[in-house]
Amino acid sequence: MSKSTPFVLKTWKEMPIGGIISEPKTSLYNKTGNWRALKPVLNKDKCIRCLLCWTHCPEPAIIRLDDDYVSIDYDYCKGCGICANVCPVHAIEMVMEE
Amino acid sequence: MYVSVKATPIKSLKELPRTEQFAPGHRLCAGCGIPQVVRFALKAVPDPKVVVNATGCLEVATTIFPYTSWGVPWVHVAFENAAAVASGIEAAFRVLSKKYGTKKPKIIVFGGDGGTFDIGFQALSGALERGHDLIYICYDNEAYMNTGIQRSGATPKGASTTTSPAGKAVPGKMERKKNLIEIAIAHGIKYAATMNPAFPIDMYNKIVKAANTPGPTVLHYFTPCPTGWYFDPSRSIEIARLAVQTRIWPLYEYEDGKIRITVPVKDPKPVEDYFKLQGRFRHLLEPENKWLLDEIKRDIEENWNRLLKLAEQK
Amino acid sequence: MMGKRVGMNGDRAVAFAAKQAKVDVISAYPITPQTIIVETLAEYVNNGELDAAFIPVESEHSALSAAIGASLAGARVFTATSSQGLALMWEILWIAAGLRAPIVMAMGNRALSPNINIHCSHDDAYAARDTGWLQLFAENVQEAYDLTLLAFKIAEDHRVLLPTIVNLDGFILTHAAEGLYVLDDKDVDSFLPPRKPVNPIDPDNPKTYGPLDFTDWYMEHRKIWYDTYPNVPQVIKEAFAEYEKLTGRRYVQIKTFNAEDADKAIVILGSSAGTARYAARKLKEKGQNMAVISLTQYRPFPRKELRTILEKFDVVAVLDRSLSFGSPGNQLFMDVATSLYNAKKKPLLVNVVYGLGGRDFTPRHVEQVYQLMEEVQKRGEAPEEPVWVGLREA
Amino acid sequence: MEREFYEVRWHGRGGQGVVTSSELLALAALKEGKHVYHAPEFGPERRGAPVRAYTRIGNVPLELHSGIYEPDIVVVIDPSMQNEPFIFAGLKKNGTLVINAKTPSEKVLENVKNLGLNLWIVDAYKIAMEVFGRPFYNTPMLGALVKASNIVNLDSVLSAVSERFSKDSKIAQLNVLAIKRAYEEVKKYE
Repeated sequence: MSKSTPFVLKTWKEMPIGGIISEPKTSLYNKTGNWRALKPVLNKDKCIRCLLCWTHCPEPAIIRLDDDYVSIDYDYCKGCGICANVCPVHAIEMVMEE
Repeated sequence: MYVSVKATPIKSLKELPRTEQFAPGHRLCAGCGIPQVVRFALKAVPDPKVVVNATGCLEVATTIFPYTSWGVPWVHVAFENAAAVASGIEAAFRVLSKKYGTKKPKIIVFGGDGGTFDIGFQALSGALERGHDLIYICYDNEAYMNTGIQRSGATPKGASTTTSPAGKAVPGKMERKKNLIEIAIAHGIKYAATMNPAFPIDMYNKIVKAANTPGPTVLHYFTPCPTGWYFDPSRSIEIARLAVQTRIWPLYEYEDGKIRITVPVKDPKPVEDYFKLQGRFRHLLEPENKWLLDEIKRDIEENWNRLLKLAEQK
Repeated sequence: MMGKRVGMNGDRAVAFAAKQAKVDVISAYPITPQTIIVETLAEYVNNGELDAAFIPVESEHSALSAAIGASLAGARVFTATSSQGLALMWEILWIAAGLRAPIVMAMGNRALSPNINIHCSHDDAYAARDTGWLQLFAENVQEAYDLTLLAFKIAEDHRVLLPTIVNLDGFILTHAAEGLYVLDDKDVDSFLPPRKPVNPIDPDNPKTYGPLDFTDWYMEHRKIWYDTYPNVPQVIKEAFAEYEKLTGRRYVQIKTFNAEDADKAIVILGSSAGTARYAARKLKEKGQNMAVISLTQYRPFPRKELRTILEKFDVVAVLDRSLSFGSPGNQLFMDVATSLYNAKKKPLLVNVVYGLGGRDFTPRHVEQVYQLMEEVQKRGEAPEEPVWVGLREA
Repeated sequence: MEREFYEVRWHGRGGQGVVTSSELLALAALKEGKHVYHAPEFGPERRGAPVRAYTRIGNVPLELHSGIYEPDIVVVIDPSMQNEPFIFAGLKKNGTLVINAKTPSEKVLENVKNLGLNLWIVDAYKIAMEVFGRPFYNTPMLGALVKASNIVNLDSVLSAVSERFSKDSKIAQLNVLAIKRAYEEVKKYE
């Protein structure tokens, strides 16, 4: 999901008119993972694939995998803790960011 | 004739489409409730679609040049006119599809409570009256959060905001919240509903119904706001759920001329459970404000009973 | 090729032009003296003579908002307003221009409140002067028609892509019937083929329109936008030339009358230019020479061209049908003065206020302005404050 | 040398078709290749209030866009207005006054004498009641004006009127009839 190469801003002479952003989803260049103070850690063994964490993630930084397990995209996770809170089986734990 | 691809309801979260047309990397607060309705709307409403956004949290945080979170055409013009801008886009595509065979997209409008209840109210009313084919989604975080938590016409009674601060003489906002859905229904629209992120399937299927309804529809979404309501961001969904369980935020829909409560609440939880988690309401639990708390409780009961009556009408 | 001669008032002529331009979307709110335009267009649409969406919005603010939405979607869009309506749109005017939505708007020029007045002033045109809209001024009904067609041509040109206002004086032109030549539909079709939008809303190619700029990009966006305006006159000239070929009617950015012979000139906008020329001809019969300079192209302001024309005069009277309270001069005066500031030789400049709120502007007033210029010429000094003509005195 | 233009001022009351008459006159002149400027005077437009309209008809393109203050011709559509001082205001010496009346009032005759006016009288009320069954004076007064002034040809007026009312041929026919009758019946006051 993430875009790894840094977003190179054009000079004003090459910018599109009308102030538009002509590419979709360029926010992927904007890694909000560095906002995080607490980090969700997933214990896959406990996961029951209910998808509640994926459903409620505001970024979304929870990635739904093909088998309906999930993984956390730390590039974007702001560490809000919703996922840990909604998880019915406590498979996600919030820990201090190192 | 309006909708070429039907939106499909779901029974479980497993059926939620995987596609994400809303990208991370936006600058909404950690724990913000807004993205869920955005993600759901983009999943539920089939392509082609266009999003129109009023000025507000969602707009400023998701489209900071040159970063956009949007994977669909997204248009922002100003604060009070999202419904009017959407009207123009809808009308244009109606003509262009007739003249040149251009595909006619469904229009989704997102406005906050400020952009919907207050400054954008006239434009919304006009668009509903004219019958444009659009889904209007109000994400209601119950105050002007984008400018720093000022009261709106959607701020509930008792809430403390920066322009209705809980003081000794006046303990917060003294006025009740406008009833957006009933106002919307009064325009003669075909579908309207309230939504809450803690009830995702209910919410998704309401967006599906709106998508499959020709003409204007209005969806009123409860958006927990950790910043403006003063609570721990991890508790967003918990608080949202409590709003329903206390009957503060009834989940219902208006369809075929009838109101139906979609999530019945037989034994409501005490409103204190909801209030005590949020800084904006904490003063209501002080002894000197008991009169206000009692009044709010009466209001909630009155609203609920009124809704029950409306729902009983056949 | 002149087209058919018909009699119409200014509003109907504008509506007829918009119909011939095959606009896709009309989004407008009625306001006197523009109302006949939207009524006529609504009639065209409801009678099946025009295949367009007519959005009967609930305010001018929404009129322009919907027009922007429609324009971004790629439609050819028309709206119309006056005075208070323009004032209500004001916030959105900037956005229409900045988002590069080539909307055409007819403006039946009307005075702003208070006191409420439905007649002609140029308050509304001036109120839009900084917003990035191009502005053309019609002198008569024929011009109102022609300039409406030309406005689409200019606005939608890919070198321009800016919304354009066609000004026509309230009542004096909006409600006055004159003879005019209208083109055959097929000639309009060849002059104005369907719009080819740049970056229209396209679900297959999603773009973000109207994002937020922080301090890091706002200035650059303004620069791109600002730099468009020097290119506009060339497009206007080309459009005028093509139109002349088609119709035989010649348009220029700045109209000059008697400029060769005179050492005094008045600069004026709108229908009063004709009245001024009529009066100048009468004065000339008496041996009193005065040039009349009127602007068809008001925004972008033809600074250089005007300077070249005005440099040679001893005295220039700039006539404003509006007031800019507390300013160094009224609106057109400030434009003209600025244009002349770096001229090698400068005429003495007099600001004249006339015709506010529909106060009739007659040849007698023009004579008064001429006499004023003579006095200024003799004195070698211009009055500090604007001079009012047509005011009730004692 | 032929005059650049002629100016007509119309008086009547709101709802009497004052503006329509002026516009029809302009359209008729246009048919003859002339240049025209027709402008209604707009005050608070209320049924019954005195209103006026201006028609300027030119042999050359008209650039003058001001109102009309010294008309060559004044037409008073409303029969109750012949004593109003404003109908004489600015009317040129030896100009033409066309009124809707059975007989001219003292006041009218006094002005006719002082200004050396050509006065034309027609009982448009009678014509209107007989033709339309209702007091529609404006088109008959247009017919009277044509006879009194020769400013345009009757045929041009009839053609302009037929076009204007083409949606309802019955109305068009009645208006043509009323105009013709007024054209025949209007008399110069000697």
